[in-house]
Amino acid sequence: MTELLTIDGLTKAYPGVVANDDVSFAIGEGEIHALLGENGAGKSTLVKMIYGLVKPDSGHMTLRGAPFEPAEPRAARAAGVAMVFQHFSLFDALNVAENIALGMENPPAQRQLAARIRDVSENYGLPLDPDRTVGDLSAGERQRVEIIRCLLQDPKLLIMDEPTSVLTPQEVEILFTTLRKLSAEGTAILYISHKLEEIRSLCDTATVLRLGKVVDSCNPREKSAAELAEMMVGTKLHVPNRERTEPGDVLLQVTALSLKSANPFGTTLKDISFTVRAGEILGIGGVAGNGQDELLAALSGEAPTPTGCVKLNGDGVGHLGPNPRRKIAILAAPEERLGHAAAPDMSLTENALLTAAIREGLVNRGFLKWPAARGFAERIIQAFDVRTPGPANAARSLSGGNLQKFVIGREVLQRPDVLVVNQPTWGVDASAAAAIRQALLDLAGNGTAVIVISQDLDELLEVSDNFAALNEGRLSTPRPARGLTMEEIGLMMGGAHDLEVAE
Amino acid sequence: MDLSAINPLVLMASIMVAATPILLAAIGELVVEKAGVLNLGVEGMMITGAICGFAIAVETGSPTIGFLAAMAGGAILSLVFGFLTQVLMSNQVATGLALTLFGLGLSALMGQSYVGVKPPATDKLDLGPLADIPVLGRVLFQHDLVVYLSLALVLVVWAVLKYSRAGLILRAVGENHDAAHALGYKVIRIRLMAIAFGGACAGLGGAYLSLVRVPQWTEGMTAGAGWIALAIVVFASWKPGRALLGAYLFGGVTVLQLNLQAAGVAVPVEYLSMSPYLITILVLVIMSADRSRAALNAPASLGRIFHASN
Amino acid sequence: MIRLEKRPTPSRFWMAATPLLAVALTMIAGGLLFAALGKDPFEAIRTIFWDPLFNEQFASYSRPQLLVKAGPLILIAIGLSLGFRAGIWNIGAEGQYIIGALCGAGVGLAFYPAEAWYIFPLMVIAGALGGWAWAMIPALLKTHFRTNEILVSLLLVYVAEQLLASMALGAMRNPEGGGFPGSRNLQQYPAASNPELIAGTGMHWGVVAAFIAVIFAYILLNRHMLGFQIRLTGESPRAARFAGVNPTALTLFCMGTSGALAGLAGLFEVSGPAGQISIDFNQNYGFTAIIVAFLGRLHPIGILLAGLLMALTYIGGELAQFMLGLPAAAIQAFQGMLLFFLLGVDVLTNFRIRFGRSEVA
Amino acid sequence: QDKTKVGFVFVGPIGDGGWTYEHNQGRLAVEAEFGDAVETVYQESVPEGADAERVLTQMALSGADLIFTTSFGYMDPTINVAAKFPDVKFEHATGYKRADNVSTYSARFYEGRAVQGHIAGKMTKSNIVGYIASFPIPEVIRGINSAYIHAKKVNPDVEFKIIWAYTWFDPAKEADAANALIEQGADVIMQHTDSTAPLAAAEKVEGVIGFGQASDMAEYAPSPRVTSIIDNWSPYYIARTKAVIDGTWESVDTWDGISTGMVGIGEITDAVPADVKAEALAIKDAIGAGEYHPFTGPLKKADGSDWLAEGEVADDGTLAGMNFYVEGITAEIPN
Ligand SMILES: Nc1ncnc2c1ncn2[C@@H]1O[C@H](COP(=O)(O)OP(=O)(O)OP(=O)(O)O)[C@@H](O)[C@H]1O
Ligand SMILES: Nc1ncnc2c1ncn2[C@@H]1O[C@H](COP(=O)(O)OP(=O)(O)OP(=O)(O)O)[C@@H](O)[C@H]1O
Ligand SMILES: [Mg+2]
Ligand SMILES: [Mg+2]
Repeated sequence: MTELLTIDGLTKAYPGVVANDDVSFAIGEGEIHALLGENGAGKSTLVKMIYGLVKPDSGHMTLRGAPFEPAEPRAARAAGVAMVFQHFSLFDALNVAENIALGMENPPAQRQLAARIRDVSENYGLPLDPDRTVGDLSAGERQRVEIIRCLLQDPKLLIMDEPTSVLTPQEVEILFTTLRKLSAEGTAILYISHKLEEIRSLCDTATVLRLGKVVDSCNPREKSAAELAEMMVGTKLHVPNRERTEPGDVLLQVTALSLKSANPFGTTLKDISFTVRAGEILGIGGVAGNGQDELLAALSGEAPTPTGCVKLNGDGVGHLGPNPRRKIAILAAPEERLGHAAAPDMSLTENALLTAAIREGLVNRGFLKWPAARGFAERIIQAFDVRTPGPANAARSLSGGNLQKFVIGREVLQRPDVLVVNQPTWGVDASAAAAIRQALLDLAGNGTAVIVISQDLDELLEVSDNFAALNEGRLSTPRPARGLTMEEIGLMMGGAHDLEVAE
Repeated sequence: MDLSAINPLVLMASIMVAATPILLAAIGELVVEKAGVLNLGVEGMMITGAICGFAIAVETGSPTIGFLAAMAGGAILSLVFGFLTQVLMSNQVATGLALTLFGLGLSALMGQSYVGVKPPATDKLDLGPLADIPVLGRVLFQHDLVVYLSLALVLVVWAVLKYSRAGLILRAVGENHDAAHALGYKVIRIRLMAIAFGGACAGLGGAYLSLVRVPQWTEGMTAGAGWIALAIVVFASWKPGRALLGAYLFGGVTVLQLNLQAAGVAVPVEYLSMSPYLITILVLVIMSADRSRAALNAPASLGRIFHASN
Repeated sequence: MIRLEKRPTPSRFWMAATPLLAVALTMIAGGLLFAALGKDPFEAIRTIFWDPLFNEQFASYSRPQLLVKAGPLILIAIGLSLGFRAGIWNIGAEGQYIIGALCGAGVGLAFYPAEAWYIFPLMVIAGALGGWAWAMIPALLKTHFRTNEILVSLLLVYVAEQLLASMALGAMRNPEGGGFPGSRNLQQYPAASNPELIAGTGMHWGVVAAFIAVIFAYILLNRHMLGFQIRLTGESPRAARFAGVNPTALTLFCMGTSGALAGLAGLFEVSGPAGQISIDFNQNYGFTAIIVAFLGRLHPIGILLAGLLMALTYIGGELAQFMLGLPAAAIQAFQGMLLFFLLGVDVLTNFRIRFGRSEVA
Repeated sequence: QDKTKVGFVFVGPIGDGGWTYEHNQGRLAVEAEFGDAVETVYQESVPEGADAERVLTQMALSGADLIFTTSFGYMDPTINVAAKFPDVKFEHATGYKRADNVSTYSARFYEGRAVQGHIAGKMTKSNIVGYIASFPIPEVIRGINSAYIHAKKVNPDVEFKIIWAYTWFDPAKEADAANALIEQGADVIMQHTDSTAPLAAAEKVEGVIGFGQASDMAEYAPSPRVTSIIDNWSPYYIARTKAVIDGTWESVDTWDGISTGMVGIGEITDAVPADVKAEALAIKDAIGAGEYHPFTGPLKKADGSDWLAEGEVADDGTLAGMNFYVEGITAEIPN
């Protein structure tokens, strides 16, 4: 295989951390190359350097033998590098064609572009309507926009930073088919994901980063997921375990819940019913944007519902807001860590106060008990191994995984009777994810009714007793998780939506 | 009371003139806000434009050079705001207010020797036979160049925002500056250009006041026009066509209330004087009640601070 | 190349040092401006910053006047800062100030010439209620129709000004004033006046109220759940809703409080230093207070200091005008510069300046 | 011997081209007159109310011997500060409260309005005179009445259209008001606001005339500005300063007009026919000589009630507090 891109000794330091330390490896033409590593290992930083967004402190790259030093993304794109970002780089208020045009160097006129979008998207089995407003699209569709944006430029190298977290299994399959097809056409792909099974099925080579350094490289097909994880973390990985206990009485009962979203781009919940028993974990799968946020809002009390729609121990609590629900031990942890579950610029102490004021007795007739709040924050940090200098640090100064541990810990330590979590391990590395899952399992073991909303099916199958799927605001009937096949789950999630496998 | 004294055609022509300064400032601010920047210093930039244009027109004897100078003056002042908010990342609301304060002081300083001076006359555009068309001629074809320029500007801004790549990039920057940055667009540079454009438009609007509409230089002569321009941008839900409507509506109510007074309408004067503001509020309420539309048009990054993290 | 690097947490050192740096920079730039106008820059700077405080001839009078001038600014700015902290932009305090003064003075004038202890307290209540009610208009329009509160509150300033003119000329016109506009002078009506409490200190009830407001706001923001909710809403509205904050109630509270405080400021001013309702009774306190609020970084103690600093530049500016013949416009431009510098150097609190490429840590 | 220090407190910027501008001209005249013997200081844009009191106090503290406070709204502050500084002399413009060390002074602008009214009545072809008024206060109402009486006297068909701008100074609004009046047929524009905007508006339309207000506004002569009322404070300021220097200053109430030159009539241009010009000058001279009073009966109020009998002359008290229109003006006075 001829080498397309070689990376030689790239180093990039941020204050207090060397994000990439003398990183060297090569990607061949048509190769699908995985980049593995824990949170903060430096994967995103590395690909940003390749894309011209970040300038390396030292080291150099060559593309097809010629020196490659993109000063800006424009230059990288001109050289044939395209990138799908970890956090979407889309514009909600603009339509699909406009979004795509923005990612191209010399886009054709709108009408031609629309035609080409239709063309290419059909060709790769990723149908897209160029005239739709991106804000109205589901997460999967949004990702298609990003991918088509790249494909339209006939890239030599396609970089994908954590692309699959928002797709159904079927969609993942279709994406992989597309990527394999591209690879067969000679496009190299640099693929970043925390989902090791995917990497094993897709990638030819894997480079493993730890603390900014290349620590290993391998053919992932020859390794087990556990082995890959160990390479990343450097130690043996703990596998969550639980003792199965008999579920108790029905704690939470949701009946015929219908709710319009507060967000103009949101999904309306339609006639949702389910029950959760004490000690049970109900896993709710589904592709992002099918009502997960709305369901969490209805359960946390952010979006009030008719009283009878949500019952705790048989009492209607649907009309209660978040704090009254906390009082009766219904707790929740939303998906968005920064800006929803936590306030970015506030300290961890203040973020502890955010939800724990009532149950932990952190207020006295409206006055805050700062020492008590600090104490609680310290307890979370202790119990959940949150890596931070201390509770006075701002939430945004924590890495994603650590903040997620803090958020989950904050709710778990408040002894909930019902806990609802959305995407508890999104973008969190393997060891932190394992710790979080273990905490949820332990909680259920102590008799809490837990609802885990997630797009990570492996995760759901690992922790849930029962499984249901959200699809366009409707919830399928929960079924025992044990013995469900991926195929069945995929169908519960609405299949492949309007996707078709590329020929 | 003699309502028949009010000639609607003549009134319409007056409204166009009265609305031109706020229209110019509003269309400039609209572009700035579309780029995601909230510049509350319109008043300061207008008045600076008013004196720059006036002084240069007087010195050179040419209103055209004066208008150009006004645009330059407004743009330069706006770049002070741009530097503070974009490079030093200061709060946009506070910096805009400071800009107004500074602009009022600076213009008064610059204008000290121009009080009581009469500026060179700005000619009406000679549109020949068009001006003689019975009804339309009086309304549409007997104005000066700047009135037409303001209308053309609305059209151009509309077309550029809607159809051109530059407009698309501008909207993208205002919608999601992080994504635009990730795609390699120079967010700060684009915003600075938008801010300068807004400053130039506000300056031109100010000069239209001091050179055509009033015409004279006096301290504080913009008398709140900049604030009205800001209101019109929101009123227009960031659409150039509606900014035109808003400016003409506000100008219209203002002129109409004076006409009603002159015609001796038996409505208390203080209510008539309040009416432009009250009517603007009323229309704002009606428009915002339609929730989705206003929300969709507001640039999502408006007023937020951008910092490229690398 | 110069780059800015975000600090993980704001620097405490620079938080304290930036205002001093800004004042120093303003003195340099202002000095250049004054020199360009043909004045001695050192003398001008000294007159503005030093003389009001320490000049033998003026200081004993000017020093308490700082409180008189800063009082309403601080009172209004404290109210505004609560809303600004929560992302609620009331920039129409000027209007609320006017209406507060009108309502308060209206009550006082209605009792004229009765003498009773309760008249002034009633006026205080009326002033606060007036400002509150005027602020409720944009607040309710916002909560019910999602109307932009910046614009409505601003437009209502113009409406309030018209009301003021019509009151000064009509309903509140002094019947013994020979037909001139303006109400009776409340200072000459003891039951309705807001006198200097301790002679020579400048301390009147408005200044007392400003200090109480500072303490109240400090406790609210740092020790109370409501203050926490206000800060939380400003930092992250969605997290606030998750934390159980009711945005409608919070909007009404913040707008209402800022309106009431602005109304109080108006009432204390009309019954005290100003004395009467006149056509242009309002003097931009409402707008200046916005700047004071930001200069004080929306922090109660900061606002207290910023209010005093602002008052100093006003009074010093007055001295510079008639002692050195500096035009008022120069003072205004000078104040604008001070604001620019204060806002500009604030970047040092949150960012580190790096020269060249970042070194390897 | 120490210089005599004279202070001026201005309500607007000295660059307003109107009211404050003219007071500042008076200040400059004092400087020119006495040279090194006096020092003048001033403060512009001083809001009425609390700020005024502080500015006055600081001026007094700085050693001023005589302070002119040039706006009605400074009345109470002037009285208050004067009580604290008995050795400092104060002169308050347009007010009515005096003290041992506080004089008041004002000008009879309505005398000038009589001259303008005469010219307006003669010159209007449409018989519509537009009048841009500021605030409904006695001074402004006096001006309207005086102008109307004299226009009506020479042109019984004349009609006044009045717009209340509710501002002393807002050029854009004044321009709009002038345009509205012109569009409704007015071919003579009178103004009691301070900017030249109405004249500029008049200039744009053929055949419309106007008058300078507060200052001469000669840049619009010969037409549309056909004459003007000029506030000329210089003689008064010079006289009062001299009185302080000489130690002869006493508290007085001055209400002067054309006779002392406090109200000046700007040159009547050739746009006015010679006979009209002559009549106008005759009125001016008669007023100046004290032979004629603009408010001389028979006059009725707008509500039809009698005001002045044949030959009766209005007393200053009524004039000072004038709050009614004379018969013939159909509009209402807002309040
Ligand atoms: N702009 C920045 N400024 C300072 N430090 C940064 C910046 N971007 C990244 N870092 C640091 O660099 C390190 C590498 O970050 P990077 O985003 O590359 O990790 P990653 O491997 O992509 O992690 P993840 O799997 O969570 O996406 C982290 O420790 C992070 O704290
Ligand atoms: N602009 C920045 N300035 C300083 N530090 C930054 C910046 N951006 C990121 N960081 C640091 O990077 C770390 C977070 O990096 P990053 O966003 O890659 O987290 P993560 O663990 O990868 O989470 P996620 O997977 O959700 O992205 C934090 O420690 C944060 O302080
Ligand atoms: Mg990351
Ligand atoms: Mg990453």
